[in-house]
Amino acid sequence: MRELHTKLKSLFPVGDLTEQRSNLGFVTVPQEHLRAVLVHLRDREGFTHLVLLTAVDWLEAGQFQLTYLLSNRTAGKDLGVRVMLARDGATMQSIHDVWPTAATYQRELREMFGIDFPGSPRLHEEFILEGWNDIPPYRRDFDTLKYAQENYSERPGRVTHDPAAHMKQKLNSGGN
Amino acid sequence: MTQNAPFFTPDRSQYPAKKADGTLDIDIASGKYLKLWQGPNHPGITGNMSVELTVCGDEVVEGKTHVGYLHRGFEKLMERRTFIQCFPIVCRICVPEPDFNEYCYAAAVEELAGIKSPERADWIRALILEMGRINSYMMYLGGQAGALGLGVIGQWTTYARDLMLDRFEELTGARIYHMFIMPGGVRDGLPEGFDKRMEETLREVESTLKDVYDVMFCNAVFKKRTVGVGYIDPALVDSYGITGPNARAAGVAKDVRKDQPYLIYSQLDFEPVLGQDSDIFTRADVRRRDVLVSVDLVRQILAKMPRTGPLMATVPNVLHWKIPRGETYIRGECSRGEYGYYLVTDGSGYPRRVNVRGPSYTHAVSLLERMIVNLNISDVASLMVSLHTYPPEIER
Amino acid sequence: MSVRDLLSPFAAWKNLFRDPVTIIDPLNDRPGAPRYRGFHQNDMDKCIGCGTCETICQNGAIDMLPVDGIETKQGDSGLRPRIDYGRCCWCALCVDVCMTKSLTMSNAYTWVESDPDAFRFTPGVDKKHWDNAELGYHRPEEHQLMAKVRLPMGEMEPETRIESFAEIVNGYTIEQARLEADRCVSCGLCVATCPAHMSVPDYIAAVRDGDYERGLKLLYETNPFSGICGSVCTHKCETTCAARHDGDPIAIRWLKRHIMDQVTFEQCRDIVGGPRPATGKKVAIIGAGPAGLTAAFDLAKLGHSVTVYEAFDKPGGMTRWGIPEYRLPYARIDQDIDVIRSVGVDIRCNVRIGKDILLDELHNSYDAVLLALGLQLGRATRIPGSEHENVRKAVDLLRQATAFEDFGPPRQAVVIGGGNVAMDIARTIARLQKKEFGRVQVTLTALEDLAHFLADPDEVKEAGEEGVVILDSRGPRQVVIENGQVTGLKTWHVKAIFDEQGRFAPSYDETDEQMHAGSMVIEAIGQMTDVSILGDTLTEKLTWNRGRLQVDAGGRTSEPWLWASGDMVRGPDVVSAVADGHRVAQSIHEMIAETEQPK
Amino acid sequence: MKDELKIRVVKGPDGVEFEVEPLKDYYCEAAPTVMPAAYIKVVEDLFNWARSESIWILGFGTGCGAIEMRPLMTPRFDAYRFGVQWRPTPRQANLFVISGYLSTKTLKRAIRSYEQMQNPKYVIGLGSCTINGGMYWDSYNTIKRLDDYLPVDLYIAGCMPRPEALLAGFQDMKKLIRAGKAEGANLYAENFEWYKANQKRVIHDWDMPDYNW
Repeated sequence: MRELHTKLKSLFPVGDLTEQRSNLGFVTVPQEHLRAVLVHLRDREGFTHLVLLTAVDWLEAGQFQLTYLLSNRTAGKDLGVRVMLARDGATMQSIHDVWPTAATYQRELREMFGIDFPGSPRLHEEFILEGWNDIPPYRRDFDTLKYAQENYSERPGRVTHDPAAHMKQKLNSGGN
Repeated sequence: MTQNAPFFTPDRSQYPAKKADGTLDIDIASGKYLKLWQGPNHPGITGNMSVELTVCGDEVVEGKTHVGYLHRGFEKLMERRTFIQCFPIVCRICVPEPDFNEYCYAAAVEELAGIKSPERADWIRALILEMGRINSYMMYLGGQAGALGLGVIGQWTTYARDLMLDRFEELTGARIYHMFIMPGGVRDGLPEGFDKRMEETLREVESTLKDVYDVMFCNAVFKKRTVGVGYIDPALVDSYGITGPNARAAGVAKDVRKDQPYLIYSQLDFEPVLGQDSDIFTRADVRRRDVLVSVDLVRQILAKMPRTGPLMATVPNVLHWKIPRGETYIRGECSRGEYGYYLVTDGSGYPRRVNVRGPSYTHAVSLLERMIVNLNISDVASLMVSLHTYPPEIER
Repeated sequence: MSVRDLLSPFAAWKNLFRDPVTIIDPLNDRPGAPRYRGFHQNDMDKCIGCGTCETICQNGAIDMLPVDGIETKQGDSGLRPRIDYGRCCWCALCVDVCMTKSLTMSNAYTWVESDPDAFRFTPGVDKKHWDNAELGYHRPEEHQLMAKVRLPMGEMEPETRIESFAEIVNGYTIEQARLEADRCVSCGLCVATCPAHMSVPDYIAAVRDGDYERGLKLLYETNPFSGICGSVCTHKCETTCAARHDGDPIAIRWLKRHIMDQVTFEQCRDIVGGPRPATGKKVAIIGAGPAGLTAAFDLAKLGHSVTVYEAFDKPGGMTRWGIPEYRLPYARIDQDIDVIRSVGVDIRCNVRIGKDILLDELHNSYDAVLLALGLQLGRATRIPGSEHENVRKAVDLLRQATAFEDFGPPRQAVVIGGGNVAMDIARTIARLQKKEFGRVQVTLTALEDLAHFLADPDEVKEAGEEGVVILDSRGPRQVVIENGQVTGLKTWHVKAIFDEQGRFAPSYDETDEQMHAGSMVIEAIGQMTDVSILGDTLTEKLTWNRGRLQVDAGGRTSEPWLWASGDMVRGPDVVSAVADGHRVAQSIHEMIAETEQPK
Repeated sequence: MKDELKIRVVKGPDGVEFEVEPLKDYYCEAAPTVMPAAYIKVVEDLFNWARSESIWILGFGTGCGAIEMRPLMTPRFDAYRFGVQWRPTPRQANLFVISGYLSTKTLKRAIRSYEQMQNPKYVIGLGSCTINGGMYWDSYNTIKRLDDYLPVDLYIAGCMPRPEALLAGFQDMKKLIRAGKAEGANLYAENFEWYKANQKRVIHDWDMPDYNW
């Protein structure tokens, strides 16, 4: 892993390596170099399998983290390539031509996080949701419980008691 | 070769032309094309997904996969559940083989929390995963035959699967959603007399497989309908993220159990099952032989596993368990390919983000949409089943 | 394609000759497996209504509801879980975390209804056909999600600690405290048990998070004597802790102490926030013990001018004069009191009411007067020989020991009593003997048998380790005096302490008489208040109840200007005194506010 | 609106052009009506007996619970001996088993399927999810109470209910039908407006006719 990281570092301005396991590492790459890094990893380093592409919402930092997880099966190694995006108007270049499956991931990210991938096929078609009318649901600022309570009705008649408060009221009412 | 019927030459004069951006120029009003929906009303065993087919005559010119019918927003729900509260919910992501969710989630949490599950628990986990694999394949075999009108196979395999569910019930306390592998270990050890009953069940599975082989794989009709149909080019394996039996049937020996052995798989003796022809028949055959491997693995596990020792590692109080910031990816080889959990924690008592990588994600969408073109309508169901996709793991 | 491919499928026909696999009566032939996670059962006798099941349920399926016929009592909230089968997913996490193992699952799984609202039930209360099912999921013994064992508190070895009056326990380290705090399930059963209603789960959470400022703030909300309580509280809370049903109770007292160990005096002072704007009202408090000072603290925080009169030369009351230093170092008392002083409480020591200042003077110059006298006088056994000068009271000796007065520690001593004070004096004497004579010779005799000692089990254990000989079920009969010198104590074996009506009337086995040698006999059988300072007229005017001053819920006596609080009305206990101090302060403040209004 | 739902002009094989309006042309516009019982009680009882003994289930596995229906269709549990069988199309079915949670996307299809079923028709809700949201009680994409959207005759507790529990449910369903108490379809017709309003509140892109018959 370290060897690979040193090599990458000599070629691209990549960040430090987070070595999660001996065969799994994470590295942050500037947005504009992502494509080059991915193609390099795929064609020169044997990371031919795009395991997944997903996003993490760091709401407090105002950033989206995109994780491209690549796998080199023969070496038994995985490398997660992280890209940090500004959360406002998040846009990222599409890699559907590097891995055709990426188009599906990008479609999902567009729908669930609201990240735009210009040029990705069928990006704006509905994928999972239908008739969604709120902010993209996987964003941290979307409150699923609140949405559920506002849109769907619960069966009435549920009520609960806090044991501590209930005991205090039962045992110590009257101040003694 | 995508069609094996030499006497049928499709009339492609009416085929749609391609537009500049590569998409097909289909004018539905021209009357040349018909939209046909396969699903979501459970087309075979593929679950609630649907393929929107555009057909020209008998041939599919375009297929679009539609998913989301089973979307519950697991990844969102998990963000507002504590680490232990996520444990019961994950298995719901995949009904026919729920245990991989439990294992991957538990292993991811353990890794980030710096916990090591006890060895005995690892063996039991592997046992459960192999039992689940047998079940999943048994369901597949029934579905694959059923998609071609061979209903009897499903009658048999469902029975064998149900016997295995009985074993699951006595081991884990539930038939379908076992909720047995929890972060830290497993709930309990094997019940008394389990080995004996398991051996009986395995024998039943083997005898069922023998019958299935005779009636399904040595069947002129089945062969005619599947040999040479639904070919996956081995070159596509990496670019389309194909894993599991779909890749192995194409001669690519992808098997996480061998590539990156997890749990106790390095102590077991087995070889990944490979095929060459990469058509529906080969994929079915790879899965059939894979069941036999799993049957053997279950026997090996029962013979080698330690019978005493702790089953749970010491975990912090689960009510306020916090895990330091980190991210990891845990994978396992499920019956459909590589199943994985990407877990990100931020030091709080809740996961920051969970992403579930189901093998069907790539198989059912990008791969299926590519393979379905030029297929005869009657083969669509068979092809869909042969990719062995479970939609809940696509949309979660 | 071969001929085989045409013929082989006919192999299916062999099934004509197989026995059918169909289950004849699937509704009755298939009970759930012994581990099956079916419908819930709850053992009403075991359940304590702690609500941990509700906390862990990720589906929000469990409500805690009061149930007819189940009373709220100490250690049992009286609530019982009601489960909504419109939510449940049968994961059994509720069973796994059940603190008493009362919640289990049966192997029943069939429940069909037309009414969707019927799927809510309180297991154990609403009768169901699976209530008596034997099989089903019960938490396996080794499947333990909660740590059962309390983290041991580091303490000095008996051989070392007997050498001095240095504090015995070390207090938890941060790591230990976190682990211990982690065991808490935050059910809050302890809150109602604590006389001061300290917000235990919250400050334990603060320990867990390492946020000691927050913890300190929570402590000071309810208890200005947290430093003292952290060392010597009777921790009744730990007797109702949910964790004690399957393991050790949480070390609540030690965690409180841990917070106090981690903060400085300055932090405490800043948290209470200094003197408040004055209201111009004046309150006099007699006695600078926990009750008096808690009331003073509360009243001063409300802006009243508070003066505390203390007869001895240092404040602290029985916490200082009654509790030995090895249990409660004086510095800790000083710190708590200094914080109280920082809000503007004026403590005047060496002022004895009746001698240096008259109660009437206080009555005239203050808006209210509070008596917080404590229990300063030891009770006597009145057995023959007990009037001898070498038959002493434990409280007196403890006070002398605190003041470093030499009362002539005996070479051999006998202590009568089985409470904490008896332990305190026995261990104090033991230390003095060790210093003076190099060996410990203390015999302690108690009426109760060992299982029913009034003293803390830890105290009994530690006293034994330090060389105190503890004899249980011994009733004192006579102090043996030879040539004018005490030579020992004769005791009889106790058959029963209470009579059939449950009244205190010990019965003895007179044939089993023992003689315990000792040149001093110490009585530690209880204390009482020195009410002589009230004067005859006032004593006459006040209402009494069996020798105790009669007060209302707010601590007000029958005289409208006079309140009483603490041990003299509640019995000996620091945290009860603190709680009482709060109540009295509230009552006094209400009175002041009432008189204010008409103007 | 999806392309295929728009009004369009189509040229038939015979060369004649005609207009197609998919949302109208393929559906009956009449609202559902209440089906009264037979005049004579004996006849109605006979009908109910017949109905109860031929429960035909729509094989639309809407959620998790569908997996426990497969054992019922096969020899081990063999529901067929109780007069229960599965049909591939709503037009042939009279019992709709909602097997667990319904995402709004599936709810739309479920309503469509339900409305296409023949009267008298029945609905069984499986498991916690149909009763009060189940473990997806806080999900943004699943409905919480099935009875807000479809008339439910019976609920079976469990997550998911086992085949045996389902069989017990079918037996109870039969009793209900025989007793003439399974009036879900009539309830739906009577409160059609209410059901439609509920349905439309959660299905945001309503691109189908109000009654899919």
